[in-house]
Amino acid sequence: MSTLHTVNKSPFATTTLASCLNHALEGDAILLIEDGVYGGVVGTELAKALAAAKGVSLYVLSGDLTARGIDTARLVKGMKPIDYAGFVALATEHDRAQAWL
Amino acid sequence: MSTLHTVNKSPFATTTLASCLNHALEGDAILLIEDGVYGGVVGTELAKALAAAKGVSLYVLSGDLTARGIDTARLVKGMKPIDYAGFVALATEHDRAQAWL
Amino acid sequence: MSEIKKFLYVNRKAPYGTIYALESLEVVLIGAAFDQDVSLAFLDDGVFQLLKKQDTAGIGVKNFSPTFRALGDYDVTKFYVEQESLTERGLTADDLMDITYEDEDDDYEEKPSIRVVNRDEMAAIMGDQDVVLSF
Amino acid sequence: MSEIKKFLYVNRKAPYGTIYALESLEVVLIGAAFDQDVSLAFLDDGVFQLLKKQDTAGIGVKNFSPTFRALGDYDVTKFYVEQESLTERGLTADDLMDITYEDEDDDYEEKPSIRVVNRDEMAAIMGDQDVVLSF
Amino acid sequence: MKFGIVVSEGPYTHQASDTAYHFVKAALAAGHEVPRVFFYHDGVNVGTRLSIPPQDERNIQKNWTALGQEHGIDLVICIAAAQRRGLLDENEASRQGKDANNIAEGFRISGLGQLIEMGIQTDRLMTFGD
Amino acid sequence: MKFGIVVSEGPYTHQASDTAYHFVKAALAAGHEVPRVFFYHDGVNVGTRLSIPPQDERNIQKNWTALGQEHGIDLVICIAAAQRRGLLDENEASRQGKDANNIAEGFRISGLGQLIEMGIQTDRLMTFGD
Repeated sequence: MSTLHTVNKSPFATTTLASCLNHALEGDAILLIEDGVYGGVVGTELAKALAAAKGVSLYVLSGDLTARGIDTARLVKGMKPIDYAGFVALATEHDRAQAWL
Repeated sequence: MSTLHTVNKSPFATTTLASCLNHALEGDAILLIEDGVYGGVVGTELAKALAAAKGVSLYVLSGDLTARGIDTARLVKGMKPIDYAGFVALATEHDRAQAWL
Repeated sequence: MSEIKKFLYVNRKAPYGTIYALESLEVVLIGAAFDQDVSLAFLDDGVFQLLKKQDTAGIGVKNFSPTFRALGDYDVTKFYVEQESLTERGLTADDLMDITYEDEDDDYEEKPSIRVVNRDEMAAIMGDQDVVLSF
Repeated sequence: MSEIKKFLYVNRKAPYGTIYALESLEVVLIGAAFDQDVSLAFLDDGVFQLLKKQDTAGIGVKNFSPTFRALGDYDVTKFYVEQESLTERGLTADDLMDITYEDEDDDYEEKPSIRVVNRDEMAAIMGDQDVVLSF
Repeated sequence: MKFGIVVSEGPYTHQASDTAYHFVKAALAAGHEVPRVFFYHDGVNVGTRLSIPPQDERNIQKNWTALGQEHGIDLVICIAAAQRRGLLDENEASRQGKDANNIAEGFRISGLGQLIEMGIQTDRLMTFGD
Repeated sequence: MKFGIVVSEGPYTHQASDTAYHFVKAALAAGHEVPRVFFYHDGVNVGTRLSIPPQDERNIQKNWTALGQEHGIDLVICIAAAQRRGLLDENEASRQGKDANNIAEGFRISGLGQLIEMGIQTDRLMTFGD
């Protein structure tokens, strides 16, 4: 039993990603989409919190990342870019999806 | 020359009030409206930042405060509740209005 | 449709500034007719929805907070409120409305619907659902 | 209307997730025809609007970032970008597009439109306007 | 003093159009002028006549129409924002080959220049949005 | 696997309706079923046929209509949310005494029960909103 969490807001503008991180359980996955992808960039205070999320898999939607001009080389370590097909696959692999709006 | 800043978002959900506080100048006024009024409640981390805003007058729109069930007795020290007429007066007393959206 | 699923309504937004809280409540009311296992989660700014003494006359918007108190009659009796969210906002459980239901399995005794839980408990509740509706 | 006012467009939101950045740019383009003293402020998530190499093909949304580079032709030449906002987001000025204008008062020399300022300077710029449009 | 007003979020969805309405009423009551209100972004949706709010709720469109007519306020809906969002007047509908229009009485559709002009011609520009 | 989809923000204003569209296309391409998409909050505005996006932009309504027709997806607009926001079909318009309607082809207006039913009858509920 595990959850796919989606976060679509910039972590610099809202506290949404922080709240998601506070509630993700071991075995869960967090997928950053839309403006949420900015949270995946290295070198920020937030990146440290992401790195500290133990047992949670981190993903980012590549189309949203590329749209915003962010190279995958800048992603925090362990964060995996996926496409929409990968998003669908993640949704099937977890028992439920929770959108952090 | 001074500015009336309006903040309409909860400071617990967004970084808007923090950014406003970072850019308000001495002689300016900050008016909390809509969901922004939650920022006026004592006993939070944020209340300390508000108390530290030197030379900036703090106001809150009373209709929005009452709507949300917050008693004026809970406001941080120095924050003044005003009605819509007071809002209009503030807008005339300052040289410009800047909405922090 | 005999299957019973666990439905969680996640409320993370303040009332009145935006419509999410009101339109979430409208789903809960309709959803109550479907005999599913319903829970409501209030965390982050969602805890503001349950504050006592909301009075919207001054802003010309409908006060929908009394509707929460009626939910017990629709067998919606599990309101999970996160302690940490209250504390961060300078609030305590005493600031929340009294919301109760009559427990038909216990001689219709009146019981509180609001259950204050800590963050880990909230995370566990979220992780034990079939359907999560986010508002 | 011979009076010239100082107009500041404040951009605090990221592009694509919401429409504010695009619709702000549309106002700037129309506003350029009015011969006012125009400045653009990019702070908080607004700095993301100016990132290089935006490529929206994968999300089916129009990439409007090249339009910023055309603003010099409309005499919109003052792009104030806040250093602290960049730093907090793990960015530097090198991550921003090259946006230039030809200075007609200086033999049409090509000059950078982007001026990175610190937070205090940004606050002072905001406090020196006649009209502030927020997006 | 002359106030210019920008409303940039949708009715019911966001409180902005309510706050702006109360501000304008208070400004007029204090003897100020409000020559124009400019509806931008989702604010254009304030101007649809097809809205049917619940009986026990305020009618945001009708409130604005009445206030505008009583005080001669120019209620302008941005054409670019309106087209994207499906808010049309009769002229636009016919020009674009659409079989219906939905603009409410008292509102008119015009360009973004009306926003800039409002900024130039008023003493204070107030923005209500999200 | 059966996916139920909730779209809860307006087209163009927010990326949610785009992301949901790409997700649904990918799910169908992978052999999954998407029996219904439920449009709630400002998401109901996806279903207006009066929208006129710029020539060089995607047409969100037409994309959904085409996808729905190609794959037999039930595109449901919430009636309560739609009434507030001025989104009507012919029946509703006539019942409410409105002189126009604006719903697009391929969408239908129905109650919130359709959302709950979708949650019960699908394997995964995905929400795209703000």
